[in-house]
Amino acid sequence: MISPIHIISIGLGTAFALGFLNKKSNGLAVSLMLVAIALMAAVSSSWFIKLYQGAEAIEVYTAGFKPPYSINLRMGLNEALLSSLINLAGFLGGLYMFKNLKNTGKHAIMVFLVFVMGLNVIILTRDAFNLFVFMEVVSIATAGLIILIQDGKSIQAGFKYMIATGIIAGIFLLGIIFAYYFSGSLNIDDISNSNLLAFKGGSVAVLMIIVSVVLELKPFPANGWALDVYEASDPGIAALISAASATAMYFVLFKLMPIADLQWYKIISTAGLITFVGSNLFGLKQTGARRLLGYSSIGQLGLLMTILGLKPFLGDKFEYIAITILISHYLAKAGLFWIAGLLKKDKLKDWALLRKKPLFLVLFGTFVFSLIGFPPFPSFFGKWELIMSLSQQGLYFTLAMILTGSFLEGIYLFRWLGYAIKMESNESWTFKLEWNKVIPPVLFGILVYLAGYYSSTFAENFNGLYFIALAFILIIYLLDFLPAAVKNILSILSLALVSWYMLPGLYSEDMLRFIFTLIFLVGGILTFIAGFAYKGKREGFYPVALLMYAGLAIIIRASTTLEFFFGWELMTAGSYFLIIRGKKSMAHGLSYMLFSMAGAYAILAAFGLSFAETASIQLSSLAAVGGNITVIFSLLAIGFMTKTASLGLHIWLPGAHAEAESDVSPMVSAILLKAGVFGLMILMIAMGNNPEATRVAYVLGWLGALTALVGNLAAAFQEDAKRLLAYSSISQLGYILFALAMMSHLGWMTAMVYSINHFLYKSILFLTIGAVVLKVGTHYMYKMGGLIKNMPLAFIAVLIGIIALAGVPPLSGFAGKWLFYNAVIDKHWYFQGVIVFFSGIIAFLYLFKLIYSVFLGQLKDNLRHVKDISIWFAIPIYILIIGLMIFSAKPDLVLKPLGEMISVWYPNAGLSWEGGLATAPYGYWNGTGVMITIGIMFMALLGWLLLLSSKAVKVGQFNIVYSAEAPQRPETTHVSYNIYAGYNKALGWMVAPKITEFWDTMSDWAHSLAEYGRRLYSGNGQVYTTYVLAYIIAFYLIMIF
Amino acid sequence: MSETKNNNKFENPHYAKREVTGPDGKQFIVDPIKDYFSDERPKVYEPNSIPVVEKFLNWARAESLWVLGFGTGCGSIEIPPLMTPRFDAFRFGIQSRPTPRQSNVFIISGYLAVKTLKRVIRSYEQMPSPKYVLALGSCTINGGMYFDSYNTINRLDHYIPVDVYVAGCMPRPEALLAAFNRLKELIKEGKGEKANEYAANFDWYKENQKKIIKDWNMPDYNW
Amino acid sequence: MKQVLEKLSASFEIEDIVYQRDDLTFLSAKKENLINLITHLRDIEGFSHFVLLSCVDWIEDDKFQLTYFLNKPEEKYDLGIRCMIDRKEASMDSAHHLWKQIATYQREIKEMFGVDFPGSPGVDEPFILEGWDNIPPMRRDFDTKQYSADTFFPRERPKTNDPKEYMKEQMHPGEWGEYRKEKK
Amino acid sequence: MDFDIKRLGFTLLGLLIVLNWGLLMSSIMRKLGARVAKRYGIRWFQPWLDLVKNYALRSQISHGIMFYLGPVFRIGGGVGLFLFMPMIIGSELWLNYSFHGDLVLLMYFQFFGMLGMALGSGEGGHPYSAIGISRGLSQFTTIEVPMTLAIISLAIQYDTLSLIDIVKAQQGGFQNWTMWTNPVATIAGMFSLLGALSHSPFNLVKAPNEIPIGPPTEYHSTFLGVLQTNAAILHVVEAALFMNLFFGGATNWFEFILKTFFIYFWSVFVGVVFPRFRIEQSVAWFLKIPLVFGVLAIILYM
Repeated sequence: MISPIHIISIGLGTAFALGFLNKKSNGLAVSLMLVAIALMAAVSSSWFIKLYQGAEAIEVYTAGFKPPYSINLRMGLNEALLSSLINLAGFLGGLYMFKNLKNTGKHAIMVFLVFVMGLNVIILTRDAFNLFVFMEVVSIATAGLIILIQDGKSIQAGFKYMIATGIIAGIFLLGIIFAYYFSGSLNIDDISNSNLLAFKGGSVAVLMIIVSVVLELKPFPANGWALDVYEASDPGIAALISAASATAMYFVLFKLMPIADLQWYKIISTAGLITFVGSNLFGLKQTGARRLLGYSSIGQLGLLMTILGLKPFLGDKFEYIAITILISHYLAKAGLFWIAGLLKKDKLKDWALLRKKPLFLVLFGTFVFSLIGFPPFPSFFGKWELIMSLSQQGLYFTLAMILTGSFLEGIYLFRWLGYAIKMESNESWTFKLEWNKVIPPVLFGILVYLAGYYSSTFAENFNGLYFIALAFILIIYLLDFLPAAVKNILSILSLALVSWYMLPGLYSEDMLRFIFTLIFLVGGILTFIAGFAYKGKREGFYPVALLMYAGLAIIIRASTTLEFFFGWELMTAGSYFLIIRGKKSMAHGLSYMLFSMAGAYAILAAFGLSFAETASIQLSSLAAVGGNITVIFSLLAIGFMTKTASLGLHIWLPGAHAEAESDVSPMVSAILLKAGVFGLMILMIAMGNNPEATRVAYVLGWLGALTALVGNLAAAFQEDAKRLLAYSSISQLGYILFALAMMSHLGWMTAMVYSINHFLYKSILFLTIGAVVLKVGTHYMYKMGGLIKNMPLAFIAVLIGIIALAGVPPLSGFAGKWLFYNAVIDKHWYFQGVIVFFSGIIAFLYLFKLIYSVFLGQLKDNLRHVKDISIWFAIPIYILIIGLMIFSAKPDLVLKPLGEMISVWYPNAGLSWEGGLATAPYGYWNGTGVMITIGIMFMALLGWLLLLSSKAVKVGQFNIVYSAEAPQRPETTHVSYNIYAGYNKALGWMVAPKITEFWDTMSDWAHSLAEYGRRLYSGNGQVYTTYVLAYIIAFYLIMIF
Repeated sequence: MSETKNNNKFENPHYAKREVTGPDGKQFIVDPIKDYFSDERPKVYEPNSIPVVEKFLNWARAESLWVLGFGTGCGSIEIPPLMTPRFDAFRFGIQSRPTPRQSNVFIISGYLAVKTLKRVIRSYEQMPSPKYVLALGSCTINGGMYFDSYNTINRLDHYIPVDVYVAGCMPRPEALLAAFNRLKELIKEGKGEKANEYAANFDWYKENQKKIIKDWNMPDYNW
Repeated sequence: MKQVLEKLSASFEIEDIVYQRDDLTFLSAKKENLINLITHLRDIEGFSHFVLLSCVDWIEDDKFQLTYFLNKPEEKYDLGIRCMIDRKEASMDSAHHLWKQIATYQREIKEMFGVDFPGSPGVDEPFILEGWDNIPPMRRDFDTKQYSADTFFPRERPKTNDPKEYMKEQMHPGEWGEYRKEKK
Repeated sequence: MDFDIKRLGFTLLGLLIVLNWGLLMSSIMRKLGARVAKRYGIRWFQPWLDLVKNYALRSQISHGIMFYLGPVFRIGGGVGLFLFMPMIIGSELWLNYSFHGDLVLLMYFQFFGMLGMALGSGEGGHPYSAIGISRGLSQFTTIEVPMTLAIISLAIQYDTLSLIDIVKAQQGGFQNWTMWTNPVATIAGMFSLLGALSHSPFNLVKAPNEIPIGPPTEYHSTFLGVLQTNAAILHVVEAALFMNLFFGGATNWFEFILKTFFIYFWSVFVGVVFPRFRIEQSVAWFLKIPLVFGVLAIILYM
């Protein structure tokens, strides 16, 4: 094995050797530098491998003496890992900046090499003074690198950096001197063993050492200088500062923390928390990419600092948490800076250019998701463990703040991602990609996935099989060059395979999961069939759709809360991309993501709390929760309700569903929303029996009823067909929430019947309307009309869909209504029930508007030659219609097994069956009999009319009585726009956008707060220095009190 | 949407042929008169082949006369009194309907300008067969005091078939009631077949109509 | 009012002022002064209300007479301003910029008399007549009886008599004159 | 389901009775209206004449398949409501097919005809049809609110949603009628009946003289005949529903005729007195006083 000391010797030696090179051979110099860094990396990584395999950590003593008489280096597992990371970043960074370095000259190359070498020493050294020296070396090297771009801004930034680090270093040195005075050694281990705090004045030494290292980590608010550095320096340098330097400094803090006591850990964690939240809050107002990344970096460092501060509480989980989050940050931030450097655009809105290179868009998305902590990235597992441990320790405030900070970070990162995916852009991609600038981010992109997989292997009770699904999705992504039809077939096959694998087992074991699997996966297959209607490649569609379905399948399969949350987040990510694919979906995608994230954090917190109580992450253990049940139940309910879009949390839905592509709308409406329902059912099965939970459920019931009312009312006033259906989904999910909240046999039966029905008819309606929209090229109903003659297939589908949705017998929608009445009276929830009933009638308004405005009335000029909907849409639609018809004709086929299933949890007050006749506690209903009676009657009456008027003359659309005139234009004859004006006048106040206003105000406040706080950073170096000093004084004051 | 010019001097621009672009980008011509209206000709409807049934039906038709609420001239002021307690036409099975689709009797109440005639023809053709026309006043017989006007027709029966004329200027409601009674007699005798007459002599009627309605911008028969 | 009109008569070449009643006056103006005159009357003299615009066909003089009626609401005073224009290629400046409703009168006069008002909104659109293709019907050289006879299928009229002579003959055959004398 | 020819026969007979009674009732009501206006009014058999006349008209036009099916749906709604409505209590056969479903089925089956009619006249393409339907649907949403409250109150009171059971519970004397045992619910129900029968002041769907005549503007001859047939049936059946709910049902046809007459008369009486509401007034009206009564009806029985 090569001694770690050679990492230094290689670095230093090469740096000296470079000096002998000819001035003109800069290219050779850079290559040499890269070789040197590669060698360093090889050494450290070989150590890492060896140590990982179980070798002992070694100490390297220089000059043949032992400490305190000499400098010693340690190569342990942590050191090896971090130094490998730093060397890797250094190598790739050097590669990335190949041209820059070459053009700047040998000095820059030497500085770069020294920078990397210095960081290595900082990691390895165990000598405090040596640490100080190399910190100085690195900071000077950094300053040198910053001013590589020789413009005013970067020189200013470099200067500010020098001042700040100078002060910090001075204090650090003082601290070391004090420490040496008390402990008699410069060796860190000796210092920490000597218990400095026991000496009078020793605490000052600790203060000085710790505070200076903390300051190096750029804590909020004493970090103005750091922000300027990120903004002004070359992105390649910023990447290194953010990834490598920060990693090293973090390790320094880690190394030095043993000299302090528990009190100090608390202070550190508080400082970190303030930094994390504050910096992410101020990030909201940023418009420049690099400064934004700076805020994000600082925020992440704050989080890491918090974690370090929590080390005494986290116990043996600490390393796992810290390393996963550190690695996520390291890979993602370096990658993001590199991409920023490639793009050469600092305005966030200009990042739309990135679309021109899909590979980079994918990388960008990967890094953003890994920063926020989505699966399958390492930070997901880290954050999960962190939350679990925090709640186990009862640190609820910290937990809440961490989630808040993450949420704030999510806001700006996803906004940015949204710009990149959807922002309008007219500019063209103006430069060539150089291979040396492409490799580093790509490599890091791959690494972040590998790291994710690797971290998952450490998680308890986590089924690694799920990564097979992800690998499959990756393959689909790699096959993106294939035509859409091929990928479609592959996707359908994969879903079919999964259903074939999952369904038989579930049928016998778990009816609930069986039904939801049917909805998720079979529904998925049906909607995929519609995808055949699309020509071309449909780039990026299939991986994300499959990602969503994978998430859904994992939710079904999940046996632990971790798996459940994993699936939940995958589904969220997949659906986010699906939604944002739509036209004009940028804002809707963002609001979907934000609500989903907030919901997911609520779920995460609740899982944490439950873990704290039951010490188990089995899903079934939720049932054992006793103490915090109100909080846990509410948090979980809120989390799931963000998906079901209940009142107050619904504002993301209409736009997201309306703007989505024609076959995506049913995916996200008929299928995705059911994930929330499934979650709620799991929740209520586990906790429903508790009286506390019942109290919350009562509120949920009201919420569901109001959601139903407001959703339907709003739907009645829409002009956009898909938006109308979206509001209708909101209200239908309101019904389901209401029925679930009843927590009785009939209530759950209602909810299940509604879930199945809503899946059936909303798929039919969304698919049909989507297909119609594809043909006619507009969402607006008043621009359509009279399409029944051109599109009989679509008309029949919509007709059946709306009859079922309205709950008119004999179709299956009535089953839900009938059960609903019995359930409501049985539960004594009369007034809520009446509200739901009222909203059910309001459904007629929008259903009529939908079918009338689109298919009846007057056909427009430009639609005269429109053809019927694509056969690929018709196939799934008619399969669903057959399903609906079977359900309508023989409701007992579905209701009987449902009854049996629900009897497990609510044994009383079910239906009793006598052939086709169902008897509930209050009423009775024979679905089959009604169907037959109505069928015979209808045919008889039709026959009668045919007999009487079979010779009717077919006339044109203008052959109407028009007060003795004739209509002039179909546009002016088709009554559709604002058709319920009178209704709006009477009841429109109920749907005034109060809730949207509420959220708008919230976001305004957050932004003004960020704007106000951002003014702290005046850009003045002296002010920044004052902040640094004030920070130290604040620490001192805290310490002495 | 671009409009193509037509050489017809009086063509309504809304009914001119126009070129439109479909949602798929293909362009095609829309000819409103052809595309938006039915061009079917009226039919002669044979009475029921069983005389007793036809007699029964005629009785029902005669006793249930639904009048189109369309006042074409000054005489329409005489129609509302018909429904008042003094004359109470309801007791004869007469009531007014607001839409030609549901009416059987068209009262042409006095002078008819050419402009109104066009609307009258349209409404008349929209009424379901069998249908009856009552013509009030001298104006419908020979033009009355407007016999030499440049835009008032002189003889209604050249444009639509008339079942009963009521002379006078204006005829009083009593005269109208008498006319209704006469109409009932005619229907019961099986002579209320003027709608078939119109269909049978359709070309002649159209020729007369088109002679004076120069801006003819509707299909030949308004269903 | 008199003084006002006399004062104006010089500057606007007003002729033939006829004081018909205390509150009604007619006067004649030249075609080229007319718009200026009514603008002045409206803006300075307070004739803010436009009553009507009519047309008379003086076929013998080969002239059309346009009469603009203005009203001064404060004094309830009516003013009729006549203007004779040439009958051949009859044309007049439009006054729709003064009162919007004049456009409608002008459209009607265009249709009925064929007097053109260039620039008036919609002046060429049909006003009452649909599909009229003859000379404007209110012109006196249009023979409305002949037109009706040619177009509207006139019914054979029974032989008519002069009512006075006929009734004399019917009621007092041969003694009408004597009867009248006796009465006196 | 076994086929029962006897039941079918009785049902058809019942339908015939209801149809003719509906026609007669409408002529009586019109006659009453005429007498209020000091007119003689129509002859009592005028509705039959009009019906025959409309069926006897010779020419028909059709705007398309849905236009054609609209009246079928409409009359299907009326006849279906009849089929699922118990007519005469005490006779197994006059209960029609009400053993297939309860009150909820009846409430939702009302929509069947409405929806069909809305679609049919929608395809007619006439603007007034669409306006009429939009008004009708808007008004209907709030009409049903007091009605639902009343029905729920009854369901609590009688502990069932089965209409037959509700009627049976009211037998045994005048004093057992819901009208006396649950007067508040009855008031709420009767208010909503006004809207359901859409006489003035709630007749803005057809709104004569305003949007002549709303949805059926394009319907004529046989189609109109079918609609008239349905109107006759539907009015009686709706009255029968209220009779069953609030007024003790009927044990024989005489009682049936008497009760439905007075129930129907209530709406005509109000109609003669009050002028027409505007749509927003009508929609809001049902959410005022009738709603208060409905809520009270439930609170009293909670």
